[in-house]
Amino acid sequence: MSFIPGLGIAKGMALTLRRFFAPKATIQYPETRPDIAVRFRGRLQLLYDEFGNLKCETCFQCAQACPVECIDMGGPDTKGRFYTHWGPAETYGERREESALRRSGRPVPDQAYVHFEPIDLAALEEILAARDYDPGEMLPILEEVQASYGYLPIAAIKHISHVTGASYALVYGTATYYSHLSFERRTRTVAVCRCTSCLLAGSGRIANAIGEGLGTKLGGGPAGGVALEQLPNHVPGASSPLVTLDGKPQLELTEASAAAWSRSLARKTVA
Amino acid sequence: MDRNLKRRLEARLDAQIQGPIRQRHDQTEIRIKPGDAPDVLRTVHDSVDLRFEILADLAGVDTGAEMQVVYHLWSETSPDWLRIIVDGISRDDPRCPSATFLWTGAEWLEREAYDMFGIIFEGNRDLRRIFMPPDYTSFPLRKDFLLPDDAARSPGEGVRHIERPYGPAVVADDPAAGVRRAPAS
Amino acid sequence: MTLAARTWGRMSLTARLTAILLPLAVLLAIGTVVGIVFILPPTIDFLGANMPLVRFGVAVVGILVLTIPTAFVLIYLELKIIARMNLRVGPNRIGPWGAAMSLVHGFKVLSKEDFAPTGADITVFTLAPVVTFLASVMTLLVIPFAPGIFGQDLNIGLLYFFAMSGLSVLGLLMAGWASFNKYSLLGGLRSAAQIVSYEIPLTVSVVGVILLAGTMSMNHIVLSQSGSALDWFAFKQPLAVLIFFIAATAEANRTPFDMTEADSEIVAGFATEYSGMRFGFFFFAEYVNVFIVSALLVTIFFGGWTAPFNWPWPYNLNWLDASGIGILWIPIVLVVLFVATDILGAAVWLIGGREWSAPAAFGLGFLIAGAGVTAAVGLACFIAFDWAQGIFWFMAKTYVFVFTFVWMRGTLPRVRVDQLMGFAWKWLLPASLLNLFVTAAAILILNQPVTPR
Amino acid sequence: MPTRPARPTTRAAGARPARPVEPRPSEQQRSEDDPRIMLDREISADLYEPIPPYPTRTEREGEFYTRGDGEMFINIGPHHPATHGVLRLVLKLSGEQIVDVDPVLGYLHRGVEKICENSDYYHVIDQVDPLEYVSSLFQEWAAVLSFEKLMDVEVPRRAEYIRVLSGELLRIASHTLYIGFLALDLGGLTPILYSFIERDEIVEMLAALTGARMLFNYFRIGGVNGDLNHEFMSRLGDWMSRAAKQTEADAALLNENEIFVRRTRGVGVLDRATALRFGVTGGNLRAAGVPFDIRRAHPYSIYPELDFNIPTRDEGDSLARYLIRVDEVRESIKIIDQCLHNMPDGPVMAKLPRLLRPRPGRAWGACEGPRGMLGVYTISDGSDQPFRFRIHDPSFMNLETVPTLLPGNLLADTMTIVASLDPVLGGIDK
Repeated sequence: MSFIPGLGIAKGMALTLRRFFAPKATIQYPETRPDIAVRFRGRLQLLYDEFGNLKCETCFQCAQACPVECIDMGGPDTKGRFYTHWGPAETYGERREESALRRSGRPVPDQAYVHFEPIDLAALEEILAARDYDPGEMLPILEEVQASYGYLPIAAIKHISHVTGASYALVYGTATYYSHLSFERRTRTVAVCRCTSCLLAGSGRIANAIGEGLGTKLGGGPAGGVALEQLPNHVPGASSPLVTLDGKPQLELTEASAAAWSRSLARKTVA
Repeated sequence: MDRNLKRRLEARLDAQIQGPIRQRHDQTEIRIKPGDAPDVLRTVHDSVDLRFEILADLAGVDTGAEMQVVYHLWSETSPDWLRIIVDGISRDDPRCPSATFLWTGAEWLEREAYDMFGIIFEGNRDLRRIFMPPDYTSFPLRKDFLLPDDAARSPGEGVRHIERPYGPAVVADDPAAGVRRAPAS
Repeated sequence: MTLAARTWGRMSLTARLTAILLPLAVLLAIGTVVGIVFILPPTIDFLGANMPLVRFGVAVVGILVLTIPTAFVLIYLELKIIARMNLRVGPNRIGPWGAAMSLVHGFKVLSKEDFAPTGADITVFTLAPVVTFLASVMTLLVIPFAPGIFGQDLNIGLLYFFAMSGLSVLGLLMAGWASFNKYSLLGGLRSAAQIVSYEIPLTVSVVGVILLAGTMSMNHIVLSQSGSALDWFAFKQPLAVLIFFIAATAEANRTPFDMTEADSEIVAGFATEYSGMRFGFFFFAEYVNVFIVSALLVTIFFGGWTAPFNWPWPYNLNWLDASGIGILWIPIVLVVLFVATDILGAAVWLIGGREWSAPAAFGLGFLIAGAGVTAAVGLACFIAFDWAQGIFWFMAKTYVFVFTFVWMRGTLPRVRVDQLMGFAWKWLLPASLLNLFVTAAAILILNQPVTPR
Repeated sequence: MPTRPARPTTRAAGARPARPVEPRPSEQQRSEDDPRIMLDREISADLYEPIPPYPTRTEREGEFYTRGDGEMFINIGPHHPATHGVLRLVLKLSGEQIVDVDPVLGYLHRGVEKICENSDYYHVIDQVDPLEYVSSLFQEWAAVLSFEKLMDVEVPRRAEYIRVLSGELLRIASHTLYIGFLALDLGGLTPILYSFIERDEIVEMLAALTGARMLFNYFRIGGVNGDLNHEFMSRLGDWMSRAAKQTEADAALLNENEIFVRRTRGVGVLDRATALRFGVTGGNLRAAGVPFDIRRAHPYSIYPELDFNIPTRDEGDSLARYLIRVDEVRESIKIIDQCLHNMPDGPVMAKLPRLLRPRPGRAWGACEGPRGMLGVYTISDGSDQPFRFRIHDPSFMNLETVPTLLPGNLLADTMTIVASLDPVLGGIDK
């Protein structure tokens, strides 16, 4: 405070008077746009490449990284196979409270629209119970699911994510990463060679035996997970009669053991 | 890591310290029983070679099995933060002596710890809810409090009995210290 | 009855209108004739018999009308000046440079819901803004805007002024009490304490001028400082000017003395519970007060409507004189305006080509011509008539002080209540008394003739 | 009118006060805020008195809600022009003089600690971001410090320099804002806008660096999110060229202003002993004469290498707190200058696993924010989420002194004192 009373006030008045004529700091918004920093990440948007294709590959990395889980990826995934839930911005609230529920470690009813057929979750439930619903053991869980269902149903993956608390993105990423986990239902084919030598060696009777073991007949559609068909040409160097399972010749198969073998095969491959 | 501080602490309050004095990075950590808290705090605050004058933080912790009250102190005599963990407070009726006789500022911190964990600080004369509404009946930061619908309608089961209005304060035997014991109700 | 109803139902719209309007027209005609024949002459005689009444009526109406544009202009000035001092642009969307902003504010205030809080004393609550507004408007009556242009030339003008401006505190107090709100109550009481205690230095600081001028009539005070700027009382009474300025700031509840609506402490003070046009009245009153206070400052200390230096004009342009062809100037001006409009409009229309529609072109022409003619007439009046010059100088000086008030508001923080009162009683009052004594002593010593005019 | 609960007195605190009597059945149908009810009753003084609808629970509360002669309650906030954020102060006034204060918090409580305990270590950083929304980098900094101690991460020097650089920039922004708001609460319209011009430039250049203007989410465990870029450096350069002069000019509006000085000098004096007992930190403590600044008292990051001094004042009044801020702005400008001059080269992030599972342990990290010591106490149980995440906010402790500072002052000084203590409600109500 200055010693001359009123000097400070006078200085202030002088300052404001100078500022009165100074250039103004206002930006007339609609006319002049402020320059946005390059690194500014105020707006979430999907980028397009120079050909106009969407750069997003639905890899779920962003959905996985979003702390408040407001990002929700959608559309057919990279390999064009499954139509995952595509959430518009309005589903923010829904997804938010779903994530909150999930964090609280409770099962969440999924409001997302599903494009996959439901499965019965009994087997899955007992697998998970055995693994104690631990997201840390995601890979073993998925392998067992694959073993029991023959493939990984999307319904199972969604159920796993909701129950274990691992985000769907995480489970999906794990499932797509490992090559031995597959989303398609695997159908096995038993092929019987009908070349002359094999016919002479009695492949016809073997074919009948396998057919009634599998509950189908040569050329008939797949029964259960197995299809019985004719081998187009003999595998060189293989003995007769020749029967292949998924292209691998079953050399030890004889006319007697065919029925039992095919029955066990039918039992192993569950639809 | 301040070895010297460790020695001084052992010299001063060897009796009260439970277990070893842990030191990691720039923190020195001692564990004490709830009953010893006032004496330990006053010793640490007053004695000449450790003048921990600044109460950096007072936090409640619910380990799931029991409650803890954690003090972080700063002193110009040591490059370390001193962490005093008051250990072994029961979860059903958590009680711990207040630190307001040394640091008046601990009052709100204790109110917060009470609000979040239900720890009753005996001797805090204003132990109210501070963040949650006064008619709220459960303690959000406890481990048995799950998001989010508990937050919406607060279930009071198991914790409601801690909420009870203030009773008359009995002035302690040592009025200079101003320590007070809470009602024996 | 049914017959009438059926006929009415059968009549067409025009027929119905005629049926309604025709009797009215007849009645009007009869009434007009009767009025002209029997009522008008005695009225004219009566009014002619006592002109002061007419003058007073005209003055009151004129002042009531004057307050509205004054308040609007002041609101706009405040928005704009403070904005510029804040390095902002201020209102710039509505009207040229946002000039219509205060109009829009007015409409907003008019269109807002007008309610009274539960538990409020409704009658007092409703009366309070009226009292405040009238108190400030009535003070305008004695202010001379120019030679011959004033409401009343009271020989106790100053006294009347202080009495009236003292009334405004009553309104604020009523508002604060009736709102049934603690903030309002605090605001009202603050304003009461503040205004009452600042009345005293305000009044005492003027007494010196009264001694010098030897009168309390505003006109004579102005006349007694006519001549050049050196004759202004501001130079004979510098201390009084300072005291008066500060006290007047407090009187008008302006920053740094705006205790009554200290928005950061008591939300809006006495106006917390007010909304709609009641609120509008309060703020009309506040801004009119600013104008009045500056006007009074100019009138008392800065020579009112007199020019700051020896002014060669008015020339006696006798061809402008009403005794000459003066009255003919009105049709002449109109004709000139009409012709100029046509010529300019045609020019714009021809030059502009297609994109100017005829109405737009002639509208533009009318604007240009109107501006030109107005400027010419104004210049002529300014040269010719002393009242035009008076108004010019008066407004110029007044708005300088209005700017100063707004400037202070843009710069200074608010003082505290106790500091405010302490300043009034410990500094301003003694200083004004000192000023009074010194003035009186000087008059005695130099035995300057005190001539009551 | 229905009988109100009997107002408990200090002595009667022992006996539990009587519960409110049930309203008459005729009134039970109507809601309490039905104006007709208020018109039915005769308007009495305690109609709008903030008597709590529950029996008072503590001795202090009982004292507070007991009125003497000529005292009245007035309620400031949670929506009031001058309470920063949603602070609510229930004042007990006699005339304009304050007799007692009861601050009511929690209007902004979001349970951030709980959210953090349920989100993994990477996500915690931007969960704590909106706590101190005026200077959110420091809250991140505290969290990151404690995490790095928890998992023994070595931060690259360049990252440290960038942290200090951006942090000090934000400190300047926060202090200028503080100056503006103090003036605004004293009734000055202009300084707040000058402050916002300053802050906007800084925040824009931080947006060029971090990608956001307010909630930066920039610091990472073991480094920062992105390296310095040209846009930021150019903005910073031409701001630094005029920063000192600009801040001086803006401060000249207040520093010598008689009205401002008279309103702040000697108001709300917080002496050394009281400040220490209240655990006040930051500028408010330094204004009371204790040179306690974490940057020097418990050095972290690269502050030991930098040359700056801790401004301290002995008179602990509002003016001192204001002047401390003004001085700290100068110091911060010095620090930024040094950072720019010896900024090392190298990486800005340490190598870290994708999924952080620190070994079980406890860590306390504290840094010096614009308002004082921001602390974070983390307990890890070996999972990828903190077991306990405790946030210590300086504004909380600073605000706690208000009930001590206010009584005896005038109503107008409420704003002076609260504004000079500089609370940020986002940090107070976690």
